[in-house]
Amino acid sequence: MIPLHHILFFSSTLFCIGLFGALSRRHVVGILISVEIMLNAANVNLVAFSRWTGLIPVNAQVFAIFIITLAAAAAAVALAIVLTIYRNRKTIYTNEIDLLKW
Amino acid sequence: MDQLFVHIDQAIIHWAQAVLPDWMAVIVAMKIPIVAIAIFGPVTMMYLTLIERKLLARIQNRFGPNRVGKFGLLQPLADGVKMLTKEDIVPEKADKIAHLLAPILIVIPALLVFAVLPFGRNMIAVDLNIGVLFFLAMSGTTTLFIFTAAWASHNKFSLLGGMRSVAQMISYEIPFVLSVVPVLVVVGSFSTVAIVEAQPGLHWFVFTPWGAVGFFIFFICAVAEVNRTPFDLPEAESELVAGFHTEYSGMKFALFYMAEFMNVFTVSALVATVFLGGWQGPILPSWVWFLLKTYTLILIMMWFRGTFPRLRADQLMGFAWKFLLELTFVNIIVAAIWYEMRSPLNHLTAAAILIVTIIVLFQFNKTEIPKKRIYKYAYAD
Amino acid sequence: MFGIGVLKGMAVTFKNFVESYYKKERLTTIEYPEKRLAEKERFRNFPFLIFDEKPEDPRCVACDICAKECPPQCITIVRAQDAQGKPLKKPATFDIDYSICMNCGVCEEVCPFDAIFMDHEFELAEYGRFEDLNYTIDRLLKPKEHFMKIRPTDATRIEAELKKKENAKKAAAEKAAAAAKAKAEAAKTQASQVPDTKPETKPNEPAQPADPPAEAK
Amino acid sequence: MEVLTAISKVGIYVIFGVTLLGAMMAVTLRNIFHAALSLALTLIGVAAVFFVLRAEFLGAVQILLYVGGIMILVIFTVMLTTRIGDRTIPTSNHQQWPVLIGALLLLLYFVRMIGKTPWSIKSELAVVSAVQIGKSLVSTFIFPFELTAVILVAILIGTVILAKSDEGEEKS
Repeated sequence: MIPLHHILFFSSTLFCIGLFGALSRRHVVGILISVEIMLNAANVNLVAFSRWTGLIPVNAQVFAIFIITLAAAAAAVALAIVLTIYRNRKTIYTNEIDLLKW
Repeated sequence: MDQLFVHIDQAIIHWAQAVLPDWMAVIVAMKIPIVAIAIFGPVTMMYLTLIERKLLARIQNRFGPNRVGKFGLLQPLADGVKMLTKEDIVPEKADKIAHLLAPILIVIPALLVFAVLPFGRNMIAVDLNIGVLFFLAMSGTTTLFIFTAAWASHNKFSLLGGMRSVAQMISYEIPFVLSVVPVLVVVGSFSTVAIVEAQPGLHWFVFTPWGAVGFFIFFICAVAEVNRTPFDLPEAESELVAGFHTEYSGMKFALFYMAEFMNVFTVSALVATVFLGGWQGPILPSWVWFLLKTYTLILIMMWFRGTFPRLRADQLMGFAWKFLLELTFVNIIVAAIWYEMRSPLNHLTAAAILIVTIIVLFQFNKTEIPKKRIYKYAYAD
Repeated sequence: MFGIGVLKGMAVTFKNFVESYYKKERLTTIEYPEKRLAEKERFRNFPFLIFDEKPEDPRCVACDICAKECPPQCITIVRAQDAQGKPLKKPATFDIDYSICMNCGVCEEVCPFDAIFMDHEFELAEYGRFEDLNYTIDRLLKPKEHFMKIRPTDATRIEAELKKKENAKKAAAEKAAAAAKAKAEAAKTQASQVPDTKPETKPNEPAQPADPPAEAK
Repeated sequence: MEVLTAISKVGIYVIFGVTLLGAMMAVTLRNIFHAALSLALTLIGVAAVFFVLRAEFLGAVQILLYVGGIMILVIFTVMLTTRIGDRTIPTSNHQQWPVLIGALLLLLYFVRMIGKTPWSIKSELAVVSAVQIGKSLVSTFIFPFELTAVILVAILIGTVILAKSDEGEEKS
């Protein structure tokens, strides 16, 4: 099987791609997509540790399941917010949503 | 006779080991189920189309395709050739990549799911220990790909069809997934082989009270998941032209068609495996039992198609959210009670609770007929 | 109870399905090329010409009435002429353009000589649209027996009329012959008393194609 | 036999490559719909990685929840918010390059840190079955489990209120 650190390299690159996306995307949904990628990177790390080093391997996988469910919840709320922004301001580009109170 | 195909499989492997270098032999050994499924899938799909057209024709007192080949047996080949030669039109403003990708992506889960079905005693391609969950996950992904097909063809009708089909598949996916839970509670494992082994001889789950209700819900949701009548709102010819695959022609449309019929086969195979005891059966060889049960379920689905009108959108949703979902929750609890109560009257209590819930749910969902209104000023007398 | 309507509907379609296998009157479709539905007698498709014995002398006498009457004007007739150019009572060419003909049956009604009738033949697909569908006389001519076969009642009626006309003509001919014979004797008796210089001319037979005695079917 | 292990090892790295490619496409593609599709590809790739790490239950749950659930939400939002004939302006804002450098530096730091730390690798690799996960979910993790349930209900209601089209208020 492949050594542990190869998977950690993979998940860290995935995380960095997500980070890059989250900070540099102009489209709000693009940011949400990148956040999802970062969460997945964390999941991969958890599963890798549960398989290689975890004392109680079950815990890591339960953490991963909690992450998935809460990521789903977070995505739902975030997309609802995006919809309301779009409905009020007719734009979903972050650089155009820069006024807090209008 | 029972282990016919297993012996064939062993024979090929022995032959491969004798002739080929050992690592090649292992690859050949791995490839046999893949080749079997790759042939079995499309062939069942082709002949399901023929059986459906013949059966619907007989219901409507007419023959059915009998021109091509002896009894119309070559009709699927003719359809295939027709689909191949048809011109493939891509709408000018369509999203080219997604338009091409959608049909391919829809066929992949339809084929992947064959790997988890137990066709007979130790005749299963891959004995995943999360068999049923893998099946449910794969059928979950088709929703997304149907929507990409709808969005990519840049056409109002297909977008409407796509929205309706996504709404329908999501609302029927929850009862679909949860109605298997009672079986998993009793069997204790996801693997399809374990589920079938837990139903020896004629002790199929469908004969237990929660099993019957579970079978009813699972089968109805399976019909809805495959977008077949009476839940075929997305492809409603009358109002939505052809739903999400309006803008597809030629081989791409054939792929949609193939995915639909393969889903019909695999979904009824899963219903047979989980509730009707897969290949368990008294005399006949195991794979004959499996095919018998699956094909009766498929024929029932086609029978539905010949009988029922299409459900309205709100009835469709109401049925899923206000009736099936509650019934599934109660079914899970009842299965747990039934499993814990070792005493023989567990069947009675389970049946009683379920019947009460069904009656209560029917009362809730009774469409309230408005009382006769009296128009004081309308009448001249 | 709940959901009984659903089961009733299923029962109906199941009955339909099962009975379509053993009840013959349920399956009414006629598989066309192999099994055919007998046409009704008065069914009329494109017209055809009748000849009694030989295709050379059809009943048609090229009187051109049907060509004039035909609403879409799709019949063209050219009268035959003998060696000296004297017109004969026979068509040299008789063309019906099937692509124009609307099979209304007017030609059949107006034909005084019962020479043209509407056929039951409808599988007339051709490759060319202009020259193939323009039927000439040789493709139009069909024996009397064909007409008897496809439209028995009309055929018998028309045969009876023809026979009656023939008998009447024959009777008239005999009466004329008898009268002529009687006049001849009378003339001879007169001649014997008073030699008459005017030569008797036997009333010649009306130039009538000798109609074979049509045997009534 | 070593040919097979080699093939399976290559297979794993192919899965890694495909997932990373999908992630990069999801982050950089101009057309947001294609970005959402490549996110689906990344999610399926991550599920494949879970299968490779012998965590089948998690892989199936990932596909069921992420691809079957969240992706539909994302695509619905994309569909509801793109106007026909929208002007597609460049996807990334002005701070693209500094962020790229920052991310690369972070990556370098991660890689160095991973390479250096002595991981206490267990002798035999653990395989977690669905039954174990189920049992621990309702035994040791019963509190977070119920808490997630409460959170999900709250979010259900919150999303409906947020996304409810407020024609009602405007008219009144």
